[in-house]
Amino acid sequence: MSYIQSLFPITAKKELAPGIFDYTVYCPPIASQAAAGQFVHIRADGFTLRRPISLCQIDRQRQTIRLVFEVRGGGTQEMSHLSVGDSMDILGPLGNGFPLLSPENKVIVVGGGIGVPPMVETAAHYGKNATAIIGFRNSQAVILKSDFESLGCDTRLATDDGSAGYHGFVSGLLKERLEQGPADLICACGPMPMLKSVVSIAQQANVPTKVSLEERMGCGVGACLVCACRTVRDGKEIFTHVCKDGPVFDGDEVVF
Amino acid sequence: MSYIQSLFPITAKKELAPGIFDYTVYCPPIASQAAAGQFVHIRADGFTLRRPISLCQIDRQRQTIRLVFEVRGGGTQEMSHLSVGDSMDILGPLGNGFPLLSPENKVIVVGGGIGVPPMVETAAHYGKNATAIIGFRNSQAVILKSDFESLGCDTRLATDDGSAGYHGFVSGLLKERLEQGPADLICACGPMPMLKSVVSIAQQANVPTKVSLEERMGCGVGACLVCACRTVRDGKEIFTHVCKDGPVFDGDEVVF
Amino acid sequence: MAKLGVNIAGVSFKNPVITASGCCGFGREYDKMYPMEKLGGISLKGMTIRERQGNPPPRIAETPKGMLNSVGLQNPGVEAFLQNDMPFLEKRDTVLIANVAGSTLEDYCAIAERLDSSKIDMLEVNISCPNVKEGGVAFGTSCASAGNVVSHMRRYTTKPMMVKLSPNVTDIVSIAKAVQDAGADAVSLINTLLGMRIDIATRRPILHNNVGGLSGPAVFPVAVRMVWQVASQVSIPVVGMGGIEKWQDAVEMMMAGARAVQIGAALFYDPYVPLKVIEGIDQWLDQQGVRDINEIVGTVKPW
Amino acid sequence: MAKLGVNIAGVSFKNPVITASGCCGFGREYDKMYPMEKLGGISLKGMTIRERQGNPPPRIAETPKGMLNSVGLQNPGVEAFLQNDMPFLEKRDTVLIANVAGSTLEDYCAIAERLDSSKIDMLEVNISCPNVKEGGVAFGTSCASAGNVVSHMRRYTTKPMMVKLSPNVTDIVSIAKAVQDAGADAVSLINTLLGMRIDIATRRPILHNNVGGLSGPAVFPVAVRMVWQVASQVSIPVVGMGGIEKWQDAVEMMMAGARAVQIGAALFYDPYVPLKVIEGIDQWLDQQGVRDINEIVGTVKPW
Ligand SMILES: Cc1cc2nc3c(=O)[nH]c(=O)nc-3n(C[C@H](O)[C@H](O)[C@H](O)COP(=O)(O)OP(=O)(O)OC[C@H]3O[C@@H](n4cnc5c(N)ncnc54)[C@H](O)[C@@H]3O)c2cc1C
Ligand SMILES: Cc1cc2nc3c(=O)[nH]c(=O)nc-3n(C[C@H](O)[C@H](O)[C@H](O)COP(=O)(O)OP(=O)(O)OC[C@H]3O[C@@H](n4cnc5c(N)ncnc54)[C@H](O)[C@@H]3O)c2cc1C
Ligand SMILES: Cc1cc2nc3c(=O)[nH]c(=O)nc-3n(C[C@H](O)[C@H](O)[C@H](O)COP(=O)(O)O)c2cc1C
Ligand SMILES: Cc1cc2nc3c(=O)[nH]c(=O)nc-3n(C[C@H](O)[C@H](O)[C@H](O)COP(=O)(O)O)c2cc1C
Ligand code: FES
Ligand code: FES
Repeated sequence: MSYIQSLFPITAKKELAPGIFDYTVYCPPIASQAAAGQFVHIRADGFTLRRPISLCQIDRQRQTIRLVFEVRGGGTQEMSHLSVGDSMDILGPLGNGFPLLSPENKVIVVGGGIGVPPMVETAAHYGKNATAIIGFRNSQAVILKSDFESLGCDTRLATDDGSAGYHGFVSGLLKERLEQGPADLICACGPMPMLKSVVSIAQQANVPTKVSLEERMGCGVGACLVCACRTVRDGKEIFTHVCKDGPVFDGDEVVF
Repeated sequence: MSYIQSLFPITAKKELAPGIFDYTVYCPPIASQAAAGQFVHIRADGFTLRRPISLCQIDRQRQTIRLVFEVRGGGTQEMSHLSVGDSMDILGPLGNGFPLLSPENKVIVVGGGIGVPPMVETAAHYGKNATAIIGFRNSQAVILKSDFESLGCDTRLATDDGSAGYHGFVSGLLKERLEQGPADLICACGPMPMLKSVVSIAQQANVPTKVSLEERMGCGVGACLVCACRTVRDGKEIFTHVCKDGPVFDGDEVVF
Repeated sequence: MAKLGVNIAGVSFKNPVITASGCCGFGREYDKMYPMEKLGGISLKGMTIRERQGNPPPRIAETPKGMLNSVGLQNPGVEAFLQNDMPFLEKRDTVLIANVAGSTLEDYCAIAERLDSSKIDMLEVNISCPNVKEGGVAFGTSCASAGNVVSHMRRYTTKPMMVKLSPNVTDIVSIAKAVQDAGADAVSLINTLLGMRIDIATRRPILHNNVGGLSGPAVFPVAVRMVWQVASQVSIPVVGMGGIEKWQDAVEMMMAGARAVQIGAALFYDPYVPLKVIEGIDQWLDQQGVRDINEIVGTVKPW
Repeated sequence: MAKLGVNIAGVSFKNPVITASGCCGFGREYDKMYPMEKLGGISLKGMTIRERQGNPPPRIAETPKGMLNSVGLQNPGVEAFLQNDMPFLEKRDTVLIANVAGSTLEDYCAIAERLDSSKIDMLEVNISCPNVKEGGVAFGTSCASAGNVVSHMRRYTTKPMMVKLSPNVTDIVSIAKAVQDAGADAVSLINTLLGMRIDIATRRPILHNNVGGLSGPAVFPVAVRMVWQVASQVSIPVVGMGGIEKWQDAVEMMMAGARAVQIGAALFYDPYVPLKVIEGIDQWLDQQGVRDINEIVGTVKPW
């Protein structure tokens, strides 16, 4: 595999919820190579460091990638000013994605907040065999629900304040789902406390987990070693690197 | 007098010659206060320091100012990317302009290269009583000639290579003009060697001169003291400041 | 409305925002844009006992998110200042800080003495100017000479003395401690970092002085680090500066341990930065429910 | 086509562009974007005698036109390096520079000895890492200890030794002279400037190590100044780095006195910077009619 870095044109832009943007970028070399759970590193005008954003969907036919991100600080703010026709400076595809079992496996994808977008491409692989458990702060923050539904996933929504769907966290819905039947794999992305509870629930149910982590990044390719994350390998606690060894890790190896 | 700093909309843009841009900016507070020979300080996106640009013309009726500048480095390059409708971040009006005698005086304005634009507003004041001597590298670089002509000035063109007008420097044309008749004042802007020869020719002919100087600037208002220029005042050589004491100085006081 | 007033070495500032020495002259210029009364204080251009012409131009060069200057303490001398500029300044209701520089110990003492009867509120002892051949930073790079300047000046002035430190040193904390021990009432930091730019077309340094002082946003992280190190090791108040361009930077500097901040280079691209910083801090304090700006000073929680 | 080759301490580089230590790992990653053979050389990640895990995250923070890092020399140790990475590197036709760090004098000597029989072309002695508690910059801030490291290592290695200097000192020239006198074959500078950022929302330093090393365009003028000062005072070759992001910067650094340059932080936003710099220099030399890059080294004409 090789990395691509170049300017690619934006072909569509939407605001999914206040401050959450959905871009489609025409990007043949990345669309053809990339896999679910990988990410790209985006240069925002005026900023020194690139911003890592997960691939939300990969359309090999149209040779596009879809990126959904939330405005958090200056860099994502700047990125949100880009319009259809502008170019995005993208480095990718980066990291190791979610493993894709054969599509007839029963897989649960769990996403929390802005951790939901990276789960779409994985859910797409399993279609109706996937359960998509997605959680948000409140009904206004809900995004991508219809995307999972139209992929045929068994889609279950939770909100922290109960203003839409299940009142509570995704962990509640995950327990419910595991009580209803077996699963071959759980793939998750979201805040650390959420991932921690997902892994612990899965461990109790004896289901393997894959979780996608975040850390501040420099190079994005494994060369600078800044994106350290505490993991256990061969019984030893070591710093592996989110950009190269992840962003997707075995739930069991992450030190939460 | 007070300084204005704000964003003002660009109402017209032209490229006068390769790399030389002509902007009209709607800027009522500056248009109403400013005088010939003053300058404004412009912020170019991504640069720490503002760029000083002279007022080429001031239209009190339309409340606009005209700025003509050449792309020299990164800052002017960035400024040249602005289009009609965009805003320019302008601080001004700054400095002391050319003294304006009553319009029936015989005044010679001398401009060399990108030193020509600042002379337009002064020439306008004297109209047909002004002789405009303007010099350029070659015929391709000639700008604003018709502007002086339509103001009614006796307009005389020189080019270094003789590809248009007089073959030689403006100093040749100035000597010629002074031989033809008296003058009450000479106002000049251009490279230092040109100004030096203008002042020395004028001194021989006993005509007072006013010259507009350039120096690298910080604040533009006289607060940081970086824009020093060597001048003689009361017989003593001191560093005065281009932004506050100038940009227009008595030819006699400048140490060339 | 939170309380914005701070007290440094017995001097009350209405708010913690001061314009930095050398960047706002003797106050006249920016007073044309907004009344100086809005500022917590103004640190005046570095002053010497006699008039100085400074270095030949060019005296400024642009750098990525910063600038170099090599003004070299051009100023009219303390007498001319008192005669021509002090009357204007006295009428302004803001803290007046005289930035004092010298080539010799005697110079420093003589200016201190001369200003003692003036309405200057505070002295900022500049032992960190990188742009003069004699004195300046030479006094500021060893603990002994830095302390020496302060203890000598102490005998000639009753005004609070704030010592301005150079970042061009291996150990800024030990210099801060030395001036504290010698009687300094406060320290301000950082002065500029020594830098250089070359025009590759002419192969000449852009600055006629070859080297100059780096300031502006580029130096901000270095300034925050030094303020944090110094503030946690001295008991006198610290005034922080270096690269502040927005209210968030001022808050960051204050959390690092600065009781007030100074703003320099940012004035050149936006003269209104000091007012925007004051307003931004004010709103942020209200939004955070903090009643008094002093409550945030030094509150950073190191790991 | 001008000659781009340079020679440093007996080692031939096909061009003067080297990727900086810690910014390109052991070469594998950027080799996926372009062949390492295109580079003049590669300075490998700082290596210690035993494996090091480095500091806890976050290890990086953004700053205006720069960045802070606090990696803390995470590396597999010299043995693992020789076993796992050296075979890959040996096949690359570019100069291999091992960046050597230690907590004790013995560490430095042990690594030098272990590498002496390897195909490493050159050692870069890192006495300037600001991110480790023991050793690192502690060796690099006094002339005596800096010289001491070099003279001891000299006994254990036949490889050319380039000493990497810290900018966090009052007088970098005296340190450069001390390592020259102790037997260094070249010096490289600058390592990172110590800096800090604070997250005002959480009131915590962004870096878990509280402070970290500043690099990127922001530091460029400081680097140029130091290279100029050092190059004019030592007789051994100087390799310049700090903030280079375009070919003009590399030319400027070389005019200041650097015989070659290293590029670090710029890789993170544009991995192709080294190639663009090589190409840009090449074209510029042709356009200037300069036949050999060595002719521009140190050609700045001070005022
Ligand atoms: C592998 C990976 C995939 C990601 N995918 C997505 C996605 O699909 N959609 C989305 O909205 N966000 C995603 N993020 C988070 C996103 O990268 C940050 O929100 C973004 O970098 C913030 O930049 P900023 O300039 O807005 O914020 P600032 O806080 O101003 O950024 C300052 C610095 O901190 C870094 N930073 C801040 N927050 C984070 C964070 N959570 N993770 C990593 N770096 C951070 C920035 O990159 C920058 O270097 C992902 C992060 C990682 C590591
Ligand atoms: C009072 C005054 C009036 C001017 N009026 C005009 C005008 O009407 N039209 C026009 O084309 N040019 C004018 N100039 C020159 C213009 O300011 C410079 O060409 C411009 O600043 C160059 O910026 P840059 O980013 O393109 O070049 P760079 O070389 O990249 O600039 C680097 C730095 O040097 C400064 N600098 C470079 N050259 C000059 C210069 N000649 N004078 C002052 N600073 C300089 C820049 O402002 C900047 O701070 C004037 C200069 C002064 C002082
Ligand atoms: C043009 C200029 C002139 C300066 N003159 C002085 C001076 O006379 N005395 C002094 O102590 N500091 C002087 N400084 C340093 C500033 O006061 C301040 O310490 C430094 O610029 C860092 O702050 P900043 O990044 O906000 O500019 C000067 C700075 C600049 C840019
Ligand atoms: C992430 C990172 C890691 C670094 N690790 C090392 C190191 O291991 N050894 C070393 O000598 N310098 C290290 N450095 C310093 C660089 O080699 C270089 O001296 C510095 O970054 C300045 O160059 P730049 O501005 O081009 O980045 C590191 C720098 C960065 C940004
Ligand atoms: S970001 Fe550089 S190693 Fe991960
Ligand atoms: S530019 Fe500041 S005094 Fe002239």
